[in-house]
This record gives sequence, C-alpha cells and structure tokens, in this order.
Amino acid sequence: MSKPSHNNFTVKFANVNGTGSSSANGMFMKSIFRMGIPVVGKNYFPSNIQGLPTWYEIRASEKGYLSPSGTVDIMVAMNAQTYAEDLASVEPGGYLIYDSSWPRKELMTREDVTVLGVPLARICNEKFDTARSRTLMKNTAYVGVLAALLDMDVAVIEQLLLDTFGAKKHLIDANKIALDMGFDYAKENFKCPLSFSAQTTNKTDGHIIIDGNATAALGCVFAGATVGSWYPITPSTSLMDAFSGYCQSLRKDKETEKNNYSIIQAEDELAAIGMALGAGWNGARSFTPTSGPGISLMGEFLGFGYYAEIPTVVFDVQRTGPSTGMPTRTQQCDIMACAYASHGDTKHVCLYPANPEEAFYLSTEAFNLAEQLQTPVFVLSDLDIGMNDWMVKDLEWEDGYEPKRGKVLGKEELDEMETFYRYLDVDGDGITYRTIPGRHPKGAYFTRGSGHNRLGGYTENASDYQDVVDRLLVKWETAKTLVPQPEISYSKKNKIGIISIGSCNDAIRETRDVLKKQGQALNYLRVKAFPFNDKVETFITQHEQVFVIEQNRDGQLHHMLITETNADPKKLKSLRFYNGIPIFAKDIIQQIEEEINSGKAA
Amino acid sequence: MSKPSHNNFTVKFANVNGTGSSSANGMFMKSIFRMGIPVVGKNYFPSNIQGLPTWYEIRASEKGYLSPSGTVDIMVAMNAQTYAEDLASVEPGGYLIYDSSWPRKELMTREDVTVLGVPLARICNEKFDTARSRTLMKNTAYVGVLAALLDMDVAVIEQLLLDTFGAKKHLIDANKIALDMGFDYAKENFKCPLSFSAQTTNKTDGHIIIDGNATAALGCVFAGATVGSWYPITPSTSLMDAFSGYCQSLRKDKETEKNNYSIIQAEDELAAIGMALGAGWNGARSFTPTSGPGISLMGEFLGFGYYAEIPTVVFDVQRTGPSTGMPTRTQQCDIMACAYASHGDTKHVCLYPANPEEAFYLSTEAFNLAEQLQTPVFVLSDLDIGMNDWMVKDLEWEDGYEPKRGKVLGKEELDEMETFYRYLDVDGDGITYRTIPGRHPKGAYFTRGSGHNRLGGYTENASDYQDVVDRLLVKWETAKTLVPQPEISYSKKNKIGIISIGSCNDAIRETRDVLKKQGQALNYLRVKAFPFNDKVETFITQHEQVFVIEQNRDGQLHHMLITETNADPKKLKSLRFYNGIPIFAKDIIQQIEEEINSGKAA
Amino acid sequence: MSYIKKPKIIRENALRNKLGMTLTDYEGVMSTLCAGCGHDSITGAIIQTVFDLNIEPHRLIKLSGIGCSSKTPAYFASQSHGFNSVHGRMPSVATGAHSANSELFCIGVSGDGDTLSIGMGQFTHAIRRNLNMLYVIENNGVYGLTKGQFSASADVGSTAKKGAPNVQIPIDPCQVAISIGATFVARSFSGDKDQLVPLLKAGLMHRGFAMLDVISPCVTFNDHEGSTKSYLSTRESKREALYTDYIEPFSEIEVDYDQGSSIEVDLHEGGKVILRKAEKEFSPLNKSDSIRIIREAADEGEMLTGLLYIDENTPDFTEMENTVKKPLNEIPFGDLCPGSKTLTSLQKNYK
Amino acid sequence: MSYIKKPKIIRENALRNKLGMTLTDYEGVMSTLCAGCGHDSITGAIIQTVFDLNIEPHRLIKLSGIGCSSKTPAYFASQSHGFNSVHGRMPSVATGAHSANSELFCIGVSGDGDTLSIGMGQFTHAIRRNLNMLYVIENNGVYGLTKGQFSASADVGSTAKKGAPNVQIPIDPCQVAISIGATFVARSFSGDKDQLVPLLKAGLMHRGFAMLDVISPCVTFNDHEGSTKSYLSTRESKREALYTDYIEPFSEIEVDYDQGSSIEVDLHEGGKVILRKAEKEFSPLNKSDSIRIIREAADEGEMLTGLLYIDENTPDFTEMENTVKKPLNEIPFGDLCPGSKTLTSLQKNYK
Ligand SMILES: Cc1ncc(C[n+]2csc(CCOP(=O)(O)OP(=O)(O)O)c2C)c(N)n1
Ligand SMILES: Cc1ncc(C[n+]2csc(CCOP(=O)(O)OP(=O)(O)O)c2C)c(N)n1
Ligand code: SF4
Ligand code: SF4
Ligand SMILES: [Mg+2]
Ligand SMILES: [Mg+2]
Repeated sequence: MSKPSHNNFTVKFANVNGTGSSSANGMFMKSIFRMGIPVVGKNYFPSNIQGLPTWYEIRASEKGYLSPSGTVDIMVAMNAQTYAEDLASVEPGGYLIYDSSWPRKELMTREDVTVLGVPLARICNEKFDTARSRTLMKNTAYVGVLAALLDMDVAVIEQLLLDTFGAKKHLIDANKIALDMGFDYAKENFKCPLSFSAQTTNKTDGHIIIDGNATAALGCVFAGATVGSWYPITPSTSLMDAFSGYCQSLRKDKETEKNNYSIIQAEDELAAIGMALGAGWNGARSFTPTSGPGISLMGEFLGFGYYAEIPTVVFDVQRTGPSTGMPTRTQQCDIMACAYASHGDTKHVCLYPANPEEAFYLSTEAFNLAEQLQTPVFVLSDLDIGMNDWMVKDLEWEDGYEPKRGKVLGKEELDEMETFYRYLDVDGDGITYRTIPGRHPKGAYFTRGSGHNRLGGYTENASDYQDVVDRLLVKWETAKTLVPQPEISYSKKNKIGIISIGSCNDAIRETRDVLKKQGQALNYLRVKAFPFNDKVETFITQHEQVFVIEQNRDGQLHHMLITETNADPKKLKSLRFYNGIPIFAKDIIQQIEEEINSGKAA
Repeated sequence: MSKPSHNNFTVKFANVNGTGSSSANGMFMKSIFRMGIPVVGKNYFPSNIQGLPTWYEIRASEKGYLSPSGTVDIMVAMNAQTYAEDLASVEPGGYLIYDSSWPRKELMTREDVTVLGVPLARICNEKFDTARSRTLMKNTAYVGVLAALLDMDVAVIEQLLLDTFGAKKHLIDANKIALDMGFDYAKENFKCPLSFSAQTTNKTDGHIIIDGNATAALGCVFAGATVGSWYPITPSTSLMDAFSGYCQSLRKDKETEKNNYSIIQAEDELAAIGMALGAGWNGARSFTPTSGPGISLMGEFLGFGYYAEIPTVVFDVQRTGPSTGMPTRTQQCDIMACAYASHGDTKHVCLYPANPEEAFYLSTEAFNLAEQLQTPVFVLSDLDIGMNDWMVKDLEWEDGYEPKRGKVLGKEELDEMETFYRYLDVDGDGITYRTIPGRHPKGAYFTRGSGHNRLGGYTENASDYQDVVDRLLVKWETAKTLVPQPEISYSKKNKIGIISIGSCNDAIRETRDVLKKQGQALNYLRVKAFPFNDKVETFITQHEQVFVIEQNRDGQLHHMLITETNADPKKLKSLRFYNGIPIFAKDIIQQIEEEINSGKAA
Repeated sequence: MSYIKKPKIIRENALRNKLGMTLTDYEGVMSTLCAGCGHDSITGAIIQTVFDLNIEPHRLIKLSGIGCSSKTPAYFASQSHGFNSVHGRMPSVATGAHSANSELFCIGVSGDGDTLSIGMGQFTHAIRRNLNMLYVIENNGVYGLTKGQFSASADVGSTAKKGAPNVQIPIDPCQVAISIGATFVARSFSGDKDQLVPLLKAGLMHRGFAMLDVISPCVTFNDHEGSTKSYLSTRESKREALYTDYIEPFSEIEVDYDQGSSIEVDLHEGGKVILRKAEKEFSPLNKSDSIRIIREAADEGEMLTGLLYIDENTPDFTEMENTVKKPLNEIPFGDLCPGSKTLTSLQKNYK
Repeated sequence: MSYIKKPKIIRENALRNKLGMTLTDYEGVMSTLCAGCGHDSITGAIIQTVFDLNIEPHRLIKLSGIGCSSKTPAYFASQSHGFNSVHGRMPSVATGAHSANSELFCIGVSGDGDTLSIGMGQFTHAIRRNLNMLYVIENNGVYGLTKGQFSASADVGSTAKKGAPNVQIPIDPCQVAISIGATFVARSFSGDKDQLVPLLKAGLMHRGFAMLDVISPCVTFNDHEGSTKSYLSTRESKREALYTDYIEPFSEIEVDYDQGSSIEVDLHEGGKVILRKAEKEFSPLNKSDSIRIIREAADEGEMLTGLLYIDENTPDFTEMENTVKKPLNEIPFGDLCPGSKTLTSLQKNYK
C-alpha cells in the first residue's frame, strides 16, 4: 500500500518451525515496542511440530494499526524451501535478507528488491560450539542486522536481554555476541540505516504486548472462575495453559497451599462442556475453551444448558473451517454455529471481543451474564486475537468490583419461602430463581432437558411446555438489555456505514482513516454481543448503505443482521474475507472502492 | 370448527398405554378406510412404556384432510385419570363414551355433551376368562359401540378381523363376540345412529394407510441402499425397524440366503454417521435415521462430509425440542440445525416431505442427490409424518428406473487417465469426479477434513484453500438446479400467499379451502428442498404479503427465506405453531383472519 | 420439590433415622415405570440406603442420563438435587458438580445402554479419575425406553422378544471397570435387597468411584424365556462370591465373623465393610483374582455377585488434583480475585 | 495420488515382491513429523508389511483420526485409499467402509489420545464387533500434535517436559481390549522392527479386530528423563512375553521350532503365526492368563510385548451379521430394488 516510513514498516521472518526463531523474532518486536513504537506481531505457523515453513510478521505503525499491512518491507528469508515465494511477496523497493554462508545455486533476485546476503551460519559457526547454539544464535544475529538497518536503540535490546535471561549470564553473553556480529556485519557491508527506520518515541506508554488467550484467561481468574474443563485443541489450548499458569501463582490457598481452583483435562469436548455445566449448576463459575470442532461436539449439551438454564462460559477461539480445516489459520466462521448451537429452537448469548484487551473485559462480563441470565454464554475470539501478539492498553481493575451472581436464593430467602419453584417467572423478566445444591433443605429441585412446566415438574402437556419455551423468549428480550452495547462511531454527514465484528476492528480503523483522507468518510458500528439491541437496527436505518465486513465465506453476521433486526436487507452489502489470513485494510479499501465506484453504493 | 356430518367427524380414544388399545383403535380406523371414507389417525403417546395416558385421534373427512381437526366429536374415555380433561375437550353437542361397569363417584358431566355409559368391563368379564383377554376385549367392545352409533358396515369390520388374525380362529371369535356385545349394547340403549355417521363411499380407492417411517424405509430399499447405521431414538426408531423388516423379505441373496444389506446398530449417533460416511465413501448407498439430539451429535462429522464431499443420507424425524424436549411430540424445529449443521462455513442439502407418500419419493431422491452432489443429504420428516397413520395414494415405481450415481469414474475412464485428481472441477459445475476404493489401481486418493487443494493434496496455503471452498459454492448453485422444485398453487388474482413446509401441508390445504369459501383465496408455495431455487423468490415478489407457516418457535423457515433469497422480508409474516401437537387448520385460519382483519395484511 | 408428588402419608409411629426423618421422606415422585420393572426395586434399595445412612437430603445430588433407569432419580429423595442430563453423559456432569463442591454425596444412576454404548467414554474416564461417587448401572440387557433393542450387555445367544438371538459378545461393566483401574467394583441383582443395600451403602461411603452393576430385569422387553437377563435366569445364574455387610460408623453392634475367611475394610467416608468370602483362592483386594473368577464364572454360565474388588487407598479425584477440601463454590470472591495491584504488577511482564 | 510426492527413484535392481512392486512403491508422501519421531519407524514397518504380504495397494484402505500418529497414513502406501477422519472416530468410518466392501484390507492408525480419550467408545465397540481390521495405536503417552499434554496412557509418576508428574492411573489398551473381548491383542515398540513387522503381518491376516499397541516415543514432548515412554525407558522396561514369527501362506520355509514351548495358529486371511513362549505358565490363548501376566509385569515396572492374546475362532463382524461375502457396493441395482410388482403386492397389507 503506502511506502514504508519511519516507524511504519513491516518485517517478515520466514523460518522453519522448531528452530527456535520465535524468541529472536519476539525480541525484535519487543525492542521496537520498548522504543515506544506501536507494533503488532502475526504468527503464521503450520499444523505440525517441526520442520515446516513458519512465518512471523511484525508491523510497526505510528498510528498503532494492529492488523497486518498485507505488505512486506523487509523479508528475513531463513527458509530455503520458501525462498521463492518469500522473495515474491516483498514490496517493490523493499529488502530481503538471507543467509549467504554457502553460495546457493539459482539464488533468485528481483530488480526492484534489494537482496542483502549475510553469512549468518558462517559467523555463528565460528563463534559458537554446539549445534543448538549455532542454530539459535543465527536468529539473534539477524536481529542484529535489523537493528543496524533500522537504526534501533541497541541499549533497549540489551536491556531486554537482561530482563529475559536474568541470571543466565551465559545466554546473555552469547546473545550479545550474536547481536553484535549481525549489527557489525550490516554496518560494514550495507548502507545503514535504510530510508525508513525505527525512532524512539513514546507511543506505547501505558500499553502492554499480550495475546488474547492470555487476557481471556486473566479475565477468568479475575471473574472468580474456579472450574475450567477443556480438551486440547488449537488455537484455544494456550487459553487454558495461561489460566493454569496464572492460577499456580495467584490461586493457591494461603494455609494449605492447595488449589483454589480445579482444571480438568476432559476426555473430549462432550465431557468438557458436561463438566462445565455440572460445575455451573453446582454454583461454581465455570468455563471451557475450545475451537470449531469442539463447538460441534458440544451441540447437544449446549441445548441442554439453554433449556435447563444453567450458567457457564464457552470460549470459542475460532480457526479456519469447515471440518478440521486449517487449524493454525484464523477465521470468524462459527458465528452462526454458536448463536444457534443445538437442535430444536435454541439461541445463545454471544460476546465478540475485538482484541486482547476486550477479551479480558468481555471474558469477565461473560461470567456475569451467564449467571444473570442463567444460560451458557459464548465468547467468540479467534486465532488472530488469541494467539498473536497485540499491543493493547494496560488492563485495569476496580477493586470494589462485585460479581453479578444473578438470582440465586440465599438462606434467609429460602427460610421464608413456603415452597421453591425453579422455573416460576416471579419478576416478569423471564429470569427465574435458582438455588445451589447442598445449601438449604428447601432448595432442592429437579433439573432436566425434557419437557418441564413452570414449577419444575416433568410435563408432556402442550401448553405447560409452551409456557416455558415462551418464557425463554422473554428472557431473550431481557438479555438484549444486559449485553454490551455495540461500539459506534457516527456522524450524521455520512451516508455509508460499516458494520463489523471482532478482530476485523483494526483493519477497519485503518480503512476508515485512509478513506476519510480520500474524502470518503464512513460511519462504523461494531457488534459486541448477540442478541443485538436496537442500536444496530437504528444504525442500519440511518444509512443508505452499510458494508458488513467479516471473516467467513458465507456472511454469517450478515445473515444474522438480516434475520435478527427489522432492517432493510437491501441496504446491507456483505464483504467477506476468509482465506485464513487476518484481514488487511488494503483489501477492504479495494472492495469498498470498487463498490462505490461501480455506483452500487450510495 | 364446523359441525360433524356424515363422513366428517373426529373420534378420540383416551387410553392407558400398555393396555393393548392400539389394535382396537387401528381396527376402527381401518374399517372406516375400507368403507371408502378418507381417514387419518394421530397418536399422542407418552415417553414411557406402560401405565401413562395415551390418546388416539381418528378423523374421518370426505375431503381427505389429514391434519387433526382440533375438535372431538366422540370421546371414548377409557382412562379415569384423564377423564376430566377428556370431557372438557369434547365439542358442544358431542358425545362421550365411558366404562360404566362400576359406579364412579363424581362422574363429571357437561350439559352440552351426551355422556354414554357402557359397562364394558362388566360385559367382558362375563364373557372372557383371562385378565389379558378381558382387558383387550373391552377395547374391541367399544369399537362395537362406535359401529352402532356411526352406523358402520359391520361386514367390513368382520372381514378386517379375518384379514388381521388369519389362522388364529380363537382371536377372530373372541373379537367377534366383543364387537357384537358392544354393538348390541349400543343398539339397545342409545339412539343409533347419531346425527353424523359413516356411510360407504369410494373415496379411498387407490390409497393405502401407512406411516412415513415405513415409506421412508421403503424408499431406502427401492433406492438400493445397502448400509444403514443407526442408534435408537424416538421417533426415528421405527424407520430402521421398517427397513429391517422389508430387507428380511426383500433383500436376501437368492443363493446363500445371506443378507444383501448391512444394518449396524451403532454405539451412538457419532458412530452412526461415521459409519454412514465410511460406507458412502466406499461406494455403498448408505443412510442413518435419527432425531434432534442425534443431529446435534453428528455435527462434527456432517461438516466433514460436506468438506470432504462424501455422499450419505440422514433422516431427521423431528420431535419437540430443545434438548430432550418432548420425545413423543412433533415439531419442525431442526430446519436450521440441519441446513447449517457443523461449525465453519457449511450448508447442507435438505428435503422436506409433507406426508408418507412424499417421504417415499424424496427418500429415493435423497440417495440420487447425495451421490450426484457428493455430499450428505438430509430428509427432514417429523413425528407426525413418521409415526402417524396417513392415508396416501398408492406408491408407484417405474421399472426402468436407473439410480443416479453421479460422477464415479469407471474402469475404462481410469485406464485412460494419466493421473486422477479428486477435487478438480473439470466440468465447471462444482462437482468433481470420485472413485470407489478397491476398484482400480489408478483410483487411489486421500480423503481428509483438513485443508486440501484441488488436486487432493494437503494444504495450508491461503489461495489453494479458498479455491476449494469457493468451488463448493459453485456446487451449491448446481444443487439448486437438481433439488426438487417447490409445489406451487398460484393465481394472479390473489395478493396474499402462504409459504410453508413439510407436514403443515394438509392443514394449509384445509385452511385455503375454508378461506376461499369465505372469499379470501390465498396462493400457496411449499418448499420441498434447500437450497431454495428462484421460484421461491419469485413467489414472494408476486405477492403483497406472504404468511410463512411452520411448526417451531423461532420461525426457522422464515429466517432462511429472508437470508437465502433476496425477497423483501417486510412481506413475510411468520406464523408459528410449536406446542408439540400437529398443526390445526382452525388455528391457522384464526391467525390469518386476525392478521387480515387488523389490516396488517393486504 | 417436584410436580406430581406422591401423597405423603407418614404414620405416627413410623421409623425415624438419626435426623428424625422417615423412609417416606426419602421417597420421590410416583414411578412411571412398568409394574414389576427391576429398576423400581433398586429405587427402593436406594431409599433405604440414604435413610439408613442418615444423609441430609439436600446434601445429596443424584444424577442420571437418559433411559428408563435414568428416570429413577426422580423417584427417590425428592428433597435432594436431581439432574437428569443427556444420554450417556452423566459422568461429566457429575465430575463438574463434584469439582464445584466435593463435600456433597453423589449418586449417579445409569442404564446398560447409557453406560456401555453411548456412555463408554465418560464412564471409563470417570473411573480413571476415581471420582468420588456411587455409580449404579441398572442393567437389563436392553434399551428399555426405546422399546427393546439389544444393549451391549446382552449375552450371546440371549433372544430378543421377537427376532434373532444376540450374536455379539457382551461387555461386562465389572471387567471393564477393573481393567481401567476402578477402586470399587460390585455386582448385584435388583431382586436381592439383602445383598443390594449393604453394597449401596459401602459404595456411597467408599472414597472414589464405586461401580455397582445391578442386574435389573425389564419385564416388558427382556423377561421372557430365552433372555439371560430375566428374573428367572438371573436368579438361577447368580452366585455370590462374597457376603457383604456394611457396618455403620460408631456402631455398637458386635459383628460376629470368622476372622480367617473374612476381610474388613474401613471406608473413607465412614463405616466399614465386612466381606465374608464364599470363594476360595480369591481376594477382592487383588485385581487379577477378581478378573479371573468373574471370567471363570462367566464361562460356566454363572454370574458372580457381591463386592468383587475394593481398594480404599488410591486417592480420589480431588486429592489427586490437589484441590482444597473446602467447596470451591463457597470460596469468597475476595479470595479468588487477585485485585488491581496484582494486575498492575503482573503486566510488567508484558512490557 | 497425492500432492507433495516424494521423488520416487526406484533402483533397477530393487527388490520386488510377487506383484513386481518395490518397497518404494509402498511409500507415501514425505513425512512432516519431527526427526526421530517413533511414528515414522512404524510407518516404515507398515510399508515393509504390505510389501512383504504382496498386497495390491488399491485393495488396501488406510484410515485414521487426528494427531501426529493419525497423519501417518499419508506417509505410506500412496497408491492406497486414505481416509483421515475426525478425532477419535476412525473406527466408525472403518466399520462403514468395511460394510460396503469387506474384501478390502483395512489398516487403522490411531494415537493414544485418539483412541483412549475421545475415541474410547468407538474403539471398544469396534472390538466388540470384531471388525476385520488391523488397528495400530502409536502410543507415546502424550498428545503430540497439541504440544505435549498427558494422554490417558501416561504412567503414574511420568513427568511432563515441564510441570508436574502425572497422577492419574494409565489406561492400558491391551487390558481394555482383552476385557472387551478382543480376538488379537499385541504390544510392541517402534524401535523394534524385528518384533513389529511379524506382528503387523499377523494382525493384518487375522480374521477380526487385531489391536496392536506400539510404544512410539515422542521425541519433542515425551522423550526426556522422567518420562516412562521415552526411548530409553521403553527399551529398559520392555520384556518380550513371546517371540512371534509370521509364516506366509504356501511358504516353503521349514520353520524349526521346539514344539513343546511353541504354539502355531493358522490365520484366516492366510499364513500362520508361530509363537515361541518366553514366559512359563502363560498361554496367549487364555484371556485370564494374558491379563494376569500383563498386570504382574506392570506391577514390576515392566512392559510386556509380543502377541499377548489370540483367538482365531470367533466369527468376525460380517459373519456375525450374516452379510453376503460379495461386496455390497458391487451388487447390481437390479438385485437390490424389488421393483414395481413387489411394491404393488406389498401395499395390499396397507389397505
Ligand atoms: C443422543 C440420544 N440418542 C438416543 C436417545 C434415545 N434413547 C433414550 S433411552 C435410550 C436407551 C436406554 O437404554 P438403557 O440405558 O439401557 O436404559 P433402560 O431404558 O434400559 O433402563 C436411548 C437410545 C436419546 N435420548 N439421546
Ligand atoms: C474434536 C477435536 N478435538 C481436539 C482436537 C485437537 N487435537 C488434535 S490431535 C490431538 C491429540 C492427539 O494425540 P494422539 O492421538 O496421542 O496423537 P499424537 O499426536 O500423540 O500422535 C488433539 C487433542 C481435534 N483435532 N479435534
Ligand atoms: S420398559 Fe423395561 S426397563 Fe423400561 S420401565 Fe418397563 S420394564 Fe422397566
Ligand atoms: S510432536 Fe512428538 S508425536 Fe508429533 S511428530 Fe513430533 S515427535 Fe512425533
Ligand atoms: Mg437397559
Ligand atoms: Mg499420543
């Protein structure tokens, strides 16, 4: 798209997985961040463990755009296998760094790309003894090359080494040597710095770099979740890893050192959701993280949770479908699968974080909503949010925070009651009172997924049955008032709007900035929850045309906007991006421009 | 609604389940049928085995309306437990027959209902010795009472006894005695016949009485299905029972007497669909019948079948949801769950039979479509169609029939081929060629649910992946041209239409007749398949208002009409009936009239 | 609380347990099973068990899957918390419920279909976790509720009410449980309350997963001649491997048993079992022994009953997982939420 | 056909089997597993097996679930029909495929996660049906593909690469298989091709379900000190219960074995196995024996390998089900569709 400039560029690393490149790449990114330059890292890794191509892409941008640029200014091409395609993907005028240790036959070149050979292996082999350190230090060395080319603050990198390796002095030393070797080689052999470079600023103050699975896990910890059940599946696995990690330091009982939590590795996803429901029914805040195939397997139990009205939280870290699809690529393809999970008439409350920051807040909110509404609540994240490194604002917490546990009857209330009936809508909001097993002799009731009447008894009676399923619709209306409102950026002047969801957010922010500069300002609404509330419909009504942008093939959000609001579908134009790579602003811009130029849009 | 008249009346039997009433009730219905009077029987049975209330409702109607009337003209109240509600449900002017053997305290009466006491137990106890025959013959005796009251042709009933019991003379005799006793008692004690009666006519020539699970099973037999896998679940169980029964007589190998078929009782529904897919992949016509909870459990594999493109047929005999819901009540509540089953972007071909006759033809058609389109195909029946006794036209079969096996490469074709690629769209219709394992050395390929390219190789490449999922959309367009067209009844004069689905059909036929008489003629379109084709959209466009009638709470067909056509949603008015009882014309009429009178409709 | 309550008529002089409750207090709503169904007898034995053990009803959770058998939790202990889940998946719900509060008593009721077909995965994994619960299989060799298909426990040669005899080898829950590592494995018969009640008590007081396979004839679909799970055939083939007594905690009762041939095991939740061996060369403390005598009996067409294996030493799920004893669902929010200061300091790692 | 083909260079003088094919012809696409992964050795052994058995590639179907292990069918026999299904559900696909054509050879490859956790239900029921297939578990005690979580076969005390040792009792597929009634149960080690290949052959030629548990170290996540499924620890703990030879049909080779301590079993699909006993008082024809020696070895920290149980007499699935021998997928439509006359006469029953 636009030419790289100071603090605005993309560096892409092409590696082989299992060669330890990720720590070097992370070091590069963190250094940029510590120099005060907004940055984001996207990891394109294969669905295997070792030996296949893997890419890491780091974008620095003064404005803090966190979606990939879709362009590569510097390619660090460490993988011979993918060299050709890596070279092809560099922007005209860009650079490619490769390991020139051994003369390669057929080294491909491009006239419009500057190819910089660095004998990484050779210089590392000279300095280091073991095979392992030779491999690792090659990576550190190319960071040194970049530091020279981009005029980075070397002191920052060195401090980072100290912070990272702490007491392991030999590692600090080794890395320092490798770094210098790369740096010096570049200084001596190339024109440094390049026309674009990294210049210290303060744009990252008050920010952290973190992935969304970690923040979602933190949300679970802060919301007071105690039971987490799961079955490993990419890309949700690291959510439970993070939860487990935090719990080990933050959730030990002070006296006994025992766990104030229970993490259960289930035998499969059917069991994981059953456990989460069992725990939610028994008064614990519970959750289960999974991904697409897990959602499919949980279908039966999710309908049970809806109908028997049991709180729990399900994280769906979406990946590319259908079926096994591409487990290490991103998509927003389970929007409908979650909203309507299970047979029969079911619909579920869903939350849609846009980035790791929101993943934290919406994760805590999900536990409140699950208990207030007594129903399973979904948090739909995706691989991009969950596993990539985002720069987000520091997370905040108010110490006065009280969890919303919903209508749970306490001892006094039960003492005073004649008889407790589980499914009686006393307040008219569709939400009935529940009790926690074991707490009070009067609290007992029978939970079932078969037909039941408002008193909690089994029924096959037509109107008693209908009474309860109709009340669930009342509850659904109440849900609309409780779920987070959409985020709206609106100006009366603009006739065209965008509606989008989740991790599309950053690409859309960039899109709007660019188009605004070009004189085409667009309003924007981002849904944060299902059910939608009135504001969504109003937004559509306010515009002549609305682009609905999402990352799936079938336009699932578009579908739901049409059916779940009364807005005119003719106004909605669906734009879909679904090749598994996070969405680029430049692609959105192109499509919107095409639409507008072709006169299809207002 | 309307007063009962000759050959137009409803008799309802209130029994206790496990007391053998069904054969007597069936005998009554069959006799009416053999007298040439169109008739339908609806069974409302509990989800247990013995001792709970059960009802059987028989409607005779000259016009052959096969939905319940929603009214009761004669109640045969054999269950003391439900006596009060049974009495309450009789139409003013109607009759109630009860067993007056022992004086009951508090026998409730109604001024506008004629209560006819027959000492059924007493007269049977006098005549029969064993407890079993006393219980059974009470039932036959009330058929005798009805025969007298309704002036039925007793010769027809007697012939039926002969046909039913064949060589078992003692049963014929016993039933004959019981029948006569009831008949004589009625003749002596009541004014016979009533103002409405059964009069011999010829309106049932060329018809049979059968349930839709039996006809669907026949469809499987005639379509040449050889592998059926299943896990028992009401109300789909009798489909496999019927298939098994037919196969035992029609599918034995002539020489060896071994089975030319394989029926596998799976360990659960996940296994059942896995088996069906395995068999479909290996070239057998395969199917699995299930109901709602089974559909939820099959979700993961259904997405696999869609993406790996494997033919099989899934019968969903729908019951009342959500969750376990009411397993012995009907609903059309899995329309969306089937159409979009599985995570990721998936959509499935669905067929919607309206009655047992169509269940036969669409069942055979499903096997063709599954193989032509190389994908799982759903047949969405429901409990009403599947388990109730419908009068339908004789089923027909053309002996020249050739099954459509789709693009399967034969020996010659493979011989001539250099290399076979499984997912290459040679013809541009989105359907690629497949081979059957074991048949040819060149036919081998690798089937997977993970990302694959058009050649069948594993891929994680963005555009290779997208290439295949985009081709599936081309196939989806092809599907629109292959699936059955909707059934349309259209006149330019009418500004209002109805769109409906499946077993709503008969109530709508009746509704339209009634409303037409009242001067309000309505056009009608019934979707028979998803994806919808252009005619559906055209139909909506042609009308000012269209009522969308279906048997679920959330208006699932309504949803899909909005999202899957470009029609104006404002024209569509959703009418939903979902208490588990088959839909009544009178309820539809009432709602349509309300809409029209309130000026909401044109 | 339940909808169709049985009319509860408690006689003045009715026997009361230590909590002052009568047997009637432990009943549930009216059974809707077939008259004579074995499951109803098991319901009766469970009522007796929880009455005798003086369990506060609201401290008991009772869970099930789907099936005639799985309906029974509604028929006992109506003052307890019931959970009728989905088919074959009760163990996972029990696991979650137990994690939230491991102090409650937990009874799971399942059928042979619910456990051995659709439920095999969850069943074996609940055993592996040694989840502290009593798991009762009401085993009739058929799918009752769906009207009489063979289940995975149907014996080879057993005939269906109509149709051909079963040809597939039966799955024996006792052998499977032992092979997975269960710590309490017993078998009994719905028609033998004297044997059943002590086993139920011992199972409930056992620390860990107590698996009790109860042959429970289905009078409607599997009680005919030719069926090996009929009342008649079960009575004939059943052989007791051990006589089991359950002795309540602090019981004054002096039990008179022959030390030589008896084994006494203290139960973790209270009380002890006395096992009087009928079989020679068999110890219910040795798994290989247990498997061998079960198999040998089966080969002779006999069905061994009694407590077939017990191990009171293996830690249960919460112990293995090192979870606090206190119910997780009662830990105050303040002890769970690390608070703003921790959040701030923790984020230093992400700078 | 497959996308990334290995360059197939077949040497002129390469060994050819009776079909004239070379070993290379039985290879698959390039493995993407970690260098040193045990699974790749098993792949090699399978290639050897189908080469030696002269199996026409297109008459072989090879199926799997999901996992590193489940990727391997792509790495052998690229001229055979592959089916990489969903996680834990390969047995059902094999069952369906087998029903459609029971004449094909069928190899299923699975992992310990794929089989013993999510797949436990389908695994046990495929055994119960005695489905005629070779089922290989590539058992490494971890979930490789999802990066090293403990699987259900992890031994108590085995340590994870980082973190605490496993506390839950392992599930032993051999014991489970025997308890369900498997007809062929064996264990081996990916590092012992001499033992593995004859077992693979015997399993493939066995009539019915042949379960082969192969310890297959995961070099990336479970090959460190402390792991009981590492190469080192497996080599140390492994003990052979039987030496197994597979003898091809019509083989001219005179086998020289001591009749007294050997057992010979004719295999249904051809050939026979010769079992030379290393253990006294153990017969692989007796289930109780098998379970006992497996347990005893385990108690002593040893892992028993070899063919641990075999029963060649139980009918397999299609025999039990009385299905025609001829593949169902080849019966002409005319023999399947009863035709219009039958339809008409049949409908008389509904009049
Ligand atoms: C997912 C699912 N599949 C199928 C069913 C239908 N179903 C209900 S009960 C049952 C079998 C019950 O057998 P068992 O557990 O032995 O109980 P029994 O009735 O014999 O006591 C089945 C298959 C269901 N409820 N849910
Ligand atoms: C339904 C579902 N859940 C989870 C996963 C994620 N997953 C992929 S492989 C695997 C475990 C594999 O372990 P194992 O079978 O032991 O194979 P290994 O990689 O160790 O060879 C899991 C959990 C999945 N693919 N599908
Ligand atoms: S069908 Fe069988 S299991 Fe079910 S209630 Fe009746 S007797 Fe009991
Ligand atoms: S992660 Fe383990 S199991 Fe997977 S390929 Fe690598 S070594 Fe093999
Ligand atoms: Mg049963
Ligand atoms: Mg593994």
